Amino acid sequence: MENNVIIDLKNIAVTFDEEPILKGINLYIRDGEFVTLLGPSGCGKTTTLRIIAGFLEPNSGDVMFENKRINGVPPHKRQVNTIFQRYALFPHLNVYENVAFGLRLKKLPEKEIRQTVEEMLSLVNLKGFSKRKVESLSGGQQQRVAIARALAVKPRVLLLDEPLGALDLKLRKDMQIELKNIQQRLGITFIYVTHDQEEALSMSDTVVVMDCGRIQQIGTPIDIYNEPKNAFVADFIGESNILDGIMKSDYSVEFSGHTFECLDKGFDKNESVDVVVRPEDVDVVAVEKGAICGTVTSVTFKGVHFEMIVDIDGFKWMIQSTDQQFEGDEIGLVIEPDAIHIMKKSDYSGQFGDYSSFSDEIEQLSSASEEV
Amino acid sequence: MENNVIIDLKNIAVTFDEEPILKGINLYIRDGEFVTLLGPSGCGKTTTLRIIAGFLEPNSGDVMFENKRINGVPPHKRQVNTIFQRYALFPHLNVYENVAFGLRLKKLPEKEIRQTVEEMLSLVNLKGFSKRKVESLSGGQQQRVAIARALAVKPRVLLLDEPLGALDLKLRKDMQIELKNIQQRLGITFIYVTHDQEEALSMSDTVVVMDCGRIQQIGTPIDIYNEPKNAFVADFIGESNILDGIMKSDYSVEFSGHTFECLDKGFDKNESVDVVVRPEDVDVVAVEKGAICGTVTSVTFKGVHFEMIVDIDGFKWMIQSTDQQFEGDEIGLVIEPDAIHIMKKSDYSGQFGDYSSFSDEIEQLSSASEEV
Amino acid sequence: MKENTSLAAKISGAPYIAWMIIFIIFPLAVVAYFAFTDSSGSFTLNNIATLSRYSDIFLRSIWFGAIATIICLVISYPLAYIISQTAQDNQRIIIMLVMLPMWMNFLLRTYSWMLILEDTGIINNWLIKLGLEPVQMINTSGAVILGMVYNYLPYMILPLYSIMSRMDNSIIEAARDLGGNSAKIVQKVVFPISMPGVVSGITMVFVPSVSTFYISQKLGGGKFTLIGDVIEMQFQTSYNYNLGAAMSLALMVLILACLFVMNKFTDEDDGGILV
Amino acid sequence: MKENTSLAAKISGAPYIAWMIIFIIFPLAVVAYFAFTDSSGSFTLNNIATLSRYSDIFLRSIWFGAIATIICLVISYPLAYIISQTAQDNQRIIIMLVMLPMWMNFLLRTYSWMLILEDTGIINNWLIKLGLEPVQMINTSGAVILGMVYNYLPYMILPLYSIMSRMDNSIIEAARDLGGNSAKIVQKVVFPISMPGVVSGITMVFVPSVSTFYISQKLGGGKFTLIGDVIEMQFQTSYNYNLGAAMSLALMVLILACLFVMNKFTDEDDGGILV
Repeated sequence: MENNVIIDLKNIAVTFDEEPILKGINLYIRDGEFVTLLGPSGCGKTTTLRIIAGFLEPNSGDVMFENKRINGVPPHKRQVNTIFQRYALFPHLNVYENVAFGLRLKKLPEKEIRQTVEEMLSLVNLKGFSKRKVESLSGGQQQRVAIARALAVKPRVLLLDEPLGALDLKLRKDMQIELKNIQQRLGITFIYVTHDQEEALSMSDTVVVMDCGRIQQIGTPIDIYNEPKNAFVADFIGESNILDGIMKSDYSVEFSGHTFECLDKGFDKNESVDVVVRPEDVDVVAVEKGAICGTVTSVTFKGVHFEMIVDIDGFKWMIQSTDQQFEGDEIGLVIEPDAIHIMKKSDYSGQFGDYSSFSDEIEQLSSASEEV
Repeated sequence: MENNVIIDLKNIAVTFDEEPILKGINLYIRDGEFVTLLGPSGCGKTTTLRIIAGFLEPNSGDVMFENKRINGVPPHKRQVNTIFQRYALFPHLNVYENVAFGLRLKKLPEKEIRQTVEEMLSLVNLKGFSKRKVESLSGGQQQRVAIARALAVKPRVLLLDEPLGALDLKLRKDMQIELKNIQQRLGITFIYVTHDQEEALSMSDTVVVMDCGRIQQIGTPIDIYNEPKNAFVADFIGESNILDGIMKSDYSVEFSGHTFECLDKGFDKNESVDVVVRPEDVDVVAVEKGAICGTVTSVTFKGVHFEMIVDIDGFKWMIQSTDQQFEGDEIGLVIEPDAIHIMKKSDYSGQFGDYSSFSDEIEQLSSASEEV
Repeated sequence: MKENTSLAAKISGAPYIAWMIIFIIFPLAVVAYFAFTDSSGSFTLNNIATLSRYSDIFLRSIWFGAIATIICLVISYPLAYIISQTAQDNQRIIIMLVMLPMWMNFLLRTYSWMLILEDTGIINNWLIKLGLEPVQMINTSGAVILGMVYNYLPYMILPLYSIMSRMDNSIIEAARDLGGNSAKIVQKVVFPISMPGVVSGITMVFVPSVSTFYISQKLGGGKFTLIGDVIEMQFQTSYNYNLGAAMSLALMVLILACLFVMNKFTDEDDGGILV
Repeated sequence: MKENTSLAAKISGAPYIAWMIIFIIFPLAVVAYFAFTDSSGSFTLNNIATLSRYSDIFLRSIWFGAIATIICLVISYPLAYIISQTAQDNQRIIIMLVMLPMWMNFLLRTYSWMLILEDTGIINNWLIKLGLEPVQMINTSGAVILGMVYNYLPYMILPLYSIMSRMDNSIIEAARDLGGNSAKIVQKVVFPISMPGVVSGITMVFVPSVSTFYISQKLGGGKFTLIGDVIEMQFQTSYNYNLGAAMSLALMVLILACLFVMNKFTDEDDGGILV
């Protein structure tokens, strides 16, 4: 059962107003899997979800459900249900009737409906809320009514479109654990859309990183974090320092004017590569002991650690450390071989991974949205 | 100048519909300081801000501005400006006119207005946006127009009411740095309200933790994180394991059936205390090497580290570690003296710090809001 | 907690509202006074008692008004829905066109239907030119109701359109997702959610339809006297203000009763879904 | 990208809308046809040419309508603002009271003012009882305008109230925070933001005021004939449909022109703030 593919997208392309939204998506999802589509807004993740739900028809490509092509099958005939971003509860019905909505459409006997609704409400911890108006509920409670409503019709696949986006930080964390528990208990397939990398990492079996209408990488959370395929993935999943490097030979890479030992091989000699170093993987030592050294330009206390920006030959690194340094300190850095990850050059090379100026990033954002 | 008190709240109490909202707030704020009021929703932090702004008059207590009592002075006569939660931009005016609004009210000459507006727009990275309609802007851009608008009238104190609450994660982080930079460049006082502890820690000179209409603790971010005064503060600022302990003597505390060395003294012999251990401060070792040991009940990959729940004699600890463990593993734990923090017992003792059941927490939340 | 509400306070609301309400209610009180007095000004229930003579006219007015309202609702509901689903730019143009008759004199709107429906009117002229028999259209109850529908249709379309254009599309998608076909979605989601618009549209059409005058005189040829016409007569021709006032008062009470019953009914329906 | 819009598609929108628009526009086209033909049905511009004889009546109608509209706006604006600031429960009651006259027959509302204002009416009776001189109120231009204001006031209050009750209070707080006193806030924030409500209120009062009939006959004693009355006369008494249609058409064009100018003016004002 574990290897049963339930949904298979084959070369899906979508164009809207002559602008391509999805450019050939190929993705299969196994029955019982928790898959997350992760990417910035406008990357096509919600469009992909709407194609699986049946709200949108792709311009080309096949949508397969258990090996049957379901292009053209309307949403209410698919064994797939959606949790909408802003809940989309029925404002004229109370909690009980919201959850019972899909069951009533199936014309189930009243007794069975009552039983299922009560089961679902207790699943999402909303026992005793049956008669409440949905507007009187908090955001988190509305969210859970939406989950109960979708699960009540016993879908094979549940689609979740940024379901926790509107919730407070603390509630969001609790709901992440709740959702994961529900998925494991019921054993159904979840396809989850989010732009929050932490959410994706902590909940998913498989993460699908998307950008510009293409899949950038598919893998387990650990793969995606530790072995990003390109600079976009490395930057989007957590903080990353991304540097230009040259592979001197197998297991040896030069960057920041120093040759480091690494675990990667199979590149051409002197091939240009992107080097990723995570901020938490750098050890801070005295200047004389460091492989490379630089000047601390800012320090921020984050609770668990201090976050520093360190200027090394004009490139600003982000370093996380539990020891406090101060602005202006000269420090040395040691980078172990397993902290260095080498990537082939891609279209994204040079766009990410330098912490020299946040304002630049904001300015990019501004001018980008100005064009829209 | 650093020690000049600019705002002083003396024994402020506010009651609304016979329900106390603020119960005797005493707080002074120095000129040029970045102060954050941090607490859960309903703790009174926004009410405190509105009292300083002049939108609300306290039922009792004095509001002092540079040693002059300003109770009853209307908002437009205070040298204090506010950034509202949902921006509150004027929808009928463009970006330029929004920023110029306060200046026009002062009847400044057109040339000076133009100069100030342009200065402010470049300060918040919105050059060239003058003629845009505010509705056409993204959330982050609207936020920055609101900042420019408030700063244009050159306030002595800027009040910010959860200004980043509506923004995306990535944008929020960038804006945090932007705001901090602006505050440092202009040298004016910022009073910042948020429920996001990370935001509070990374931006503030001083953090004021509030709950139930009272100030729970005032201190620097590092103080607040490392030396929380009670279980509420410990739990609210980051993840914490909070255990019942007994001070055997100075520098020695017993909890979880083991006596640990610690750095605290001055308690009575055998006094009951709360013990805080941060998840990242626990070292995972082999069972035989651990001071205490337990069973891993869940593991979540968070990118930077793995987050585990460990059952030790029925108490669920949260432990963060970069080494992966697996569900069911028996592990030993070592806790260094500097990782143990001792707190006096308080009203909050026993309410927080056990990770045994998230669902319970949610259920509490549900029933709490049901009463409302 | 004292809010610094200087702005509202300075205009000092309560007395102003009080004066305005007196201004608005006073003429209504005068009507009530006249309804319960005779021409010499002394108290009498005669006017009210006389009303029973007009009970069939009252009933006909309510009956015609109800039919016109239902027709308006049936026509407007899909129309409003379709308009709300078209492109934003087209919506404004269509709504402009729908509102166009409201810019034209009320009498004229009625007259032009007279000219269209007359025995020698436009439609019958066309029919004759096509070699068909002319049809009797003017001076029928149908013509009167058509006049009502035409005159008050915009008041039904606008509130329906306004609520439908604000309806969140994802709610309809959720209903489809949960297994609803188009008919079920309209029945179980779109209609209940648009209920406030329906109620407001019904009110805004039913009230003027019941008390309308002229339409029946012109399109009904005097065969279907409505209560509005009788009231007009009392003032214009008979100069029996007291009876006219009593009729108006009775009509107002009847209308309020009808609307109250309807509101009650829809409220029950709302709660009744629970069972 | 093809949206699965089965629901809207099944009702098949476009033809339905087209039919409805024909239904709505057709009678207006008939009016236009009559305006440009004589009684025998041949084309003529005589009707339009004759209009110049009525130019003073046209002007008076627009003048009275404009005054009534301005008075409505001045009265309603603070009223709507105050209502929007009172407690939620009170708001509904006050709005109900404001709408009450709309439930009462149009004629009757006008008559009751006649009874109040007459030389031997309620107010003068009171004045005499108080030992004061009676005042000539009926048959003055003031009485006509009062009738207009009373009849159409709710149409001004409702859109203003509706926009003000939706106004975000933090915007007003922001204006105070930036140094605005109450007068400045109303002038620079509240009024510009409520502009759409003002425009819609003006439209909804000005249009019926200009084309109203009866009010002038009853409260003006026939001294201030308005164009609506003249049109009524053409149809009711003179049976000169063609001239009546021409007048209506001209009135409609005049009204649209007035509103267009007003819209233009407010738009410019909006953009003009920039300079």
